[in-house]
Amino acid sequence: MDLSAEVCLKIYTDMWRIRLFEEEADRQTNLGNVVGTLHMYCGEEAVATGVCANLRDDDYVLGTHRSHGHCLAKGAKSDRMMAELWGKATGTCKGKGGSMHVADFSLNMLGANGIVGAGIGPTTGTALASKLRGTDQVSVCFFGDGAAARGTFHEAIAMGSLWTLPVVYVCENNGYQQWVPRENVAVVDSVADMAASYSIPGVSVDGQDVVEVYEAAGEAVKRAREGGGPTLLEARTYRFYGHSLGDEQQYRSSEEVDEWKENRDPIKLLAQFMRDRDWLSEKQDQTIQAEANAEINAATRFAEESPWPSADEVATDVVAPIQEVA
Amino acid sequence: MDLSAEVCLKIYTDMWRIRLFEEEADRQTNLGNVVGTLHMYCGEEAVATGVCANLRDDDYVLGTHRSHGHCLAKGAKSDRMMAELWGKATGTCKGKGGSMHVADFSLNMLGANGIVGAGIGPTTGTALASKLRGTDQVSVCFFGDGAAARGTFHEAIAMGSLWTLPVVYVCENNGYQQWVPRENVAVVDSVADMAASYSIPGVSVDGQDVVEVYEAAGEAVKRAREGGGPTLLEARTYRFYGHSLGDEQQYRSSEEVDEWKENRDPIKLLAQFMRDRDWLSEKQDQTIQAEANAEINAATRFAEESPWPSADEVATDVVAPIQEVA
Amino acid sequence: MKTMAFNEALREGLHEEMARDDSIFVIGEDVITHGGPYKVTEGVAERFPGRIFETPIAEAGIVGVGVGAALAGMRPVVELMYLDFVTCAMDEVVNQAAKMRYMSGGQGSVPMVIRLPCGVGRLLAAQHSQIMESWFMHVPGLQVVVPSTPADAKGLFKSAIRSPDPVMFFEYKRIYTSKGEVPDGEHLVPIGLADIKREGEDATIIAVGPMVEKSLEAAITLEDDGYDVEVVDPRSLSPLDTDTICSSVRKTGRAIVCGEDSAFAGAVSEIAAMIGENCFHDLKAPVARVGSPHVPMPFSAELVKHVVPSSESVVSAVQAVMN
Amino acid sequence: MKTMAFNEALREGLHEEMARDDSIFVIGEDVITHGGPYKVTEGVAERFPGRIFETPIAEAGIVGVGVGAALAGMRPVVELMYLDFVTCAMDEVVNQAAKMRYMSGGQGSVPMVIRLPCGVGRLLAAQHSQIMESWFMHVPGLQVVVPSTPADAKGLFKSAIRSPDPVMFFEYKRIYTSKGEVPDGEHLVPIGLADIKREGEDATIIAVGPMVEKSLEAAITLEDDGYDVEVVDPRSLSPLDTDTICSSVRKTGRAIVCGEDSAFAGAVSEIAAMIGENCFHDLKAPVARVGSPHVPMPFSAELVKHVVPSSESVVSAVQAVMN
Ligand SMILES: Cc1ncc(C[n+]2csc(CCOP(=O)(O)OP(=O)(O)O)c2C)c(N)n1
Ligand SMILES: Cc1ncc(C[n+]2csc(CCOP(=O)(O)OP(=O)(O)O)c2C)c(N)n1
Ligand SMILES: [Mg+2]
Ligand SMILES: [Mg+2]
Repeated sequence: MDLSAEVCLKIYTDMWRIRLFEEEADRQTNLGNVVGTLHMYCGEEAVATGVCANLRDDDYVLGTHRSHGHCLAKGAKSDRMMAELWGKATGTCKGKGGSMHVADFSLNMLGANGIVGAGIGPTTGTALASKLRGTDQVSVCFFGDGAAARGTFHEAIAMGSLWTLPVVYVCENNGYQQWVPRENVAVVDSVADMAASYSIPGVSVDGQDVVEVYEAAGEAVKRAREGGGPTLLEARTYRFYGHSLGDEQQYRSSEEVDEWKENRDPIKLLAQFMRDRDWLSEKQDQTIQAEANAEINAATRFAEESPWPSADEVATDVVAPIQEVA
Repeated sequence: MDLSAEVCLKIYTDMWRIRLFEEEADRQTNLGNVVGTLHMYCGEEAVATGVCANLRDDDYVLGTHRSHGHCLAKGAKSDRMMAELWGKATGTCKGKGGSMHVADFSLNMLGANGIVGAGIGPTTGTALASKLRGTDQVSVCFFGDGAAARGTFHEAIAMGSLWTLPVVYVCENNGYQQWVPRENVAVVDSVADMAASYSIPGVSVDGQDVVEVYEAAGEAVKRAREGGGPTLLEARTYRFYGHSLGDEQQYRSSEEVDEWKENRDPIKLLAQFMRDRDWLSEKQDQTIQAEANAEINAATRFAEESPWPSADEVATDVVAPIQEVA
Repeated sequence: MKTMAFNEALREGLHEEMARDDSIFVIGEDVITHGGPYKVTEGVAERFPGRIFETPIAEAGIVGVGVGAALAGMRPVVELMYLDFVTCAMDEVVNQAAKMRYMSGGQGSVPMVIRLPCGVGRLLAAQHSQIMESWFMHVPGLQVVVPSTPADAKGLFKSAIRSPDPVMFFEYKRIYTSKGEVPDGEHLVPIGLADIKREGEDATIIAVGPMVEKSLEAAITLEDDGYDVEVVDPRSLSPLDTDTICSSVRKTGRAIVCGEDSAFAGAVSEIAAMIGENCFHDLKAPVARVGSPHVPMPFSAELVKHVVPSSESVVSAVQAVMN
Repeated sequence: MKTMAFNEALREGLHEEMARDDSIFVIGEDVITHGGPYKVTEGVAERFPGRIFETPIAEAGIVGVGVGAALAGMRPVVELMYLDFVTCAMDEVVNQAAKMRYMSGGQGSVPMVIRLPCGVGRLLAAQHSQIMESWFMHVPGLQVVVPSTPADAKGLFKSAIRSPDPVMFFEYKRIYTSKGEVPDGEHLVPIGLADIKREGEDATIIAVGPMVEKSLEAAITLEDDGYDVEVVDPRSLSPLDTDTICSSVRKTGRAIVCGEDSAFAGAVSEIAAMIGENCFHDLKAPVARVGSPHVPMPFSAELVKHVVPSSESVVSAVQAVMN
């Protein structure tokens, strides 16, 4: 799985799209346009992009409460996502889901999830579906280090292994479980080490280095697609913002945050990697950023101009409109 | 933890009490006196007795659906247990619990449990209580190999490890999860191997050999009592009867069962061990069995002669009679 | 018409549907060996190899896998060995299966049936005898189906499997072996349609699950008092066929709502409240509820008999309402 | 009397009880950092070191540990960050905590409080806005407590901590910061006693949680119509103070039961059914229910406003009942 210049550029572009999307969403929150809460993915972009660059459109992805990045990397449109964050009728979920439920089923991105660890079982289920249908689709589940403590992790990964399902379990270990450093609540440092309990490979990579992520994910996706079963892939990463909006971050120093932003920003690291290989000119870089910026501005305009959902939408989509019994 | 002749005799006696208690309960079921179902412990006696011989009266024990042995080994009285199985007012639980809920709180045997894996969290909790109170009580949780698949196993053992609690997690791996051989539903052979995920020692012993069980449990109990934290102790064992009453056992051959009964019966093995050391004369052996037999017969008489619970017992013990608020 | 047992009717329905639709599969604990705990999944492994999965003890995982497979277009039939164990998978049922269509703005759906063997059977005490229909009624996005006869069991099960949304399918363990006639050929009963199991003029008994049979017995006893009672079986509790229920109550002027589950905040409470709201001016007596007292299920047979409502409890409740 | 916010009242109650009784401890996610998500556990780590545990994300484990500690004589105060996550620990709540006393024939008991921040607050959609009081009402062995004012919050919380049996303690997130007077000194409110928040003659509003405040507002509006309504706050839903509720309804002849949760099979249904049963001959109009429609909580503010019942919904319901 060597990373080509072309894939690098695609990943680099997506990283900027994610970064700018979120910064804009944050700004719109301060303006009172985006409501609820945001779990910012900034700083972790290498994970979503590095993994998803290995996926086909028909592969399944399930996310977490922190899934803007997973959606965009899977190909979701930023305008409809932004509209979702505003609660508009044109949102990916018609404004019924919001940030914690963004989804694009047309891309088999089956959604963010507000319940920590709740995607692991369902992703095992999409993988089972592919196996039953005899397709070679791969399923990918993203989840945090905190989620690895949940029983769902234990129950579902064992089933993925038992039935040799085409699934990659991707743990985004950002060192924090909400407001608590991982070492205060966890008894093993590396989540990948737990793979042994399920007789599957466990791999840990530097989640700031998209090259590492891409290559490890490539192996895991290949293995899954070829019938070799699941992999538990841990990416060590870091979030640049608080856990969710309004987090005062008493639990970590601003020095720590600054250090990561300065020296471990996945976008900077990839830019450097590409420049070292002459894969990214100054000009290209500017164009990529300008285009991403334009896309996100357009997304905000789209959201702003979109209509609110009508009152009768409250009661639709609860169950199918007509019970097609026969 | 060397096993003395004295402890051996106590264990041997308890094994017979368990074996005969259950055979009698089975007989009473066929007579229609014991109703509901029984999960027979016969064949696994070395585990309960070997572990409990290391415990003090004030140590906590929590069990499973298959807990006659755990109760008796912790010191519960067979007559009140038998009365419970009949549903009599004199039962350990006044006839409200039955076989799956036998308990003797006066001995800190906090009960069998009808939900697989449900005792692991609560046992971690009793251990937390001891730690908070500063006592040196140890807590022991018994559970089956099937239970190790449940999320509660993963969630609770991690907490036991995190807070270095005085608890021993004892997995009775009898090779079957109800009607399914372990290899059909599990992805690791030894449950003890999963201990690494929780940074605690994992130990696997021959559960038919009470000497091995006793010594390994002794180590684990000592470690817990001295503040060293939890151990995951797996005992490889076998049940001689079906999963519960009425099990046709299509899933295993009678040869397999006979082989275990013949050559791997923990009672026979301990008898041999003691005889080899001249710790058990023929006479002693007969006396022990005769006394156990007499005890169990008396238990049945006690159950038979005991009154039924009165109708008003239906509504007591739901909550405390008087809400002592102030 | 063939006469068959409740569990046989379910099995026949399952086999028919699996033959018709490749996307249906079975998942649960011990569903292959011995034909499954209730013999409902018997023969599936042989006839539809690779479409039945025997799992570890991991209810959250099982239902979670079902949710994902359903989102990906399959139709899982999930067996939980006892209703009581759904407590180990409530997030999957309530926050995932039930809400997926809504949260995704209609993009996704979860066509999954969860089979829930429930109620008192052999005496197994508090953790193996629960019912809890009202929990799931209270969750928007779920359908709650409770057949009382082999014919309804088959017809509703087939409809449940074909439903585009999750169905909580209640199977009272005690009636698995009870027999009844089942129509030949394709037999479907729509979800959301109550059934009048007996017509009558003087009072309406709304009876859930095994209370239907007991109410029909009670109806015969009550003939001696000169009372002619109607027995309505809602068959599905969500959606609830309020029209059929209310029409009957408007006709008779009296309602007795009967379920085996504990009445307090139970299914019978919703039905009673709904009748009170809609039929106030037609009611000649308070709407009565018959159910279990608010206690866990005890073990002793001597205690159980005071908990589970009987045909006699229905008779007394009707008599009270008639006076 | 001091004026304080709802969450401050809870905090004060917690501190007082922890100072009084060594066996009390706190366990939950993020309960130390930032003073806990709702600042209710603020200061506990400093004042009572070693008696507060910040846990992994493992609700089943957390409640399970609470059950065991309680069985061993401690008094755990468990915080679940959102009510919605109790779905991850239902076996522990329902099959363990609630039934332990009964199954053991009275040998064991589980003096544990589970704090359940619930309802819509910031807009967080379907998985972070649920209420589900009726689930727990339906489970024998559990007490269900729902304070609506800071004073009740403190008094009921202290009683809950002292209770020998498990308490499901509902805290509506939206009223954490609402202020009210709290009596000085030891202030205990017994579980199981309703409170008449306003006296009136023409109709009885039975209002749960934040609907109390909205009903009091509605009562003022209704004065313009010449209606003098009584507002009864049950404060605990299990046990339910049927006496106070029924006396009021017998006096006024009209009942409107209001809750924020979805009405279908909700807490309001039990109360309505109970009133219908007990007050039939005094009722001048059907018992009305006010609650959410049977839909998951949407995200968009534009949709949410059509879901959560308002003071105006109460006014309309009362007017309908008066006509
Ligand atoms: C079952 C459950 N428990 C608790 C929460 C509250 N919660 C939301 S995110 C979060 C922390 C998650 O940590 P981690 O899995 O490491 O993901 P991260 O936020 O670091 O990306 C918590 C506790 C939840 N949403 N679901
Ligand atoms: C949560 C839960 N799921 C399923 C069951 C049904 N059940 C009872 S015992 C059992 C098998 C348990 O296997 P194991 O843990 O190995 O214990 P063993 O019976 O072999 O002693 C099952 C599936 C249950 N009681 N609880
Ligand atoms: Mg994290
Ligand atoms: Mg086993």
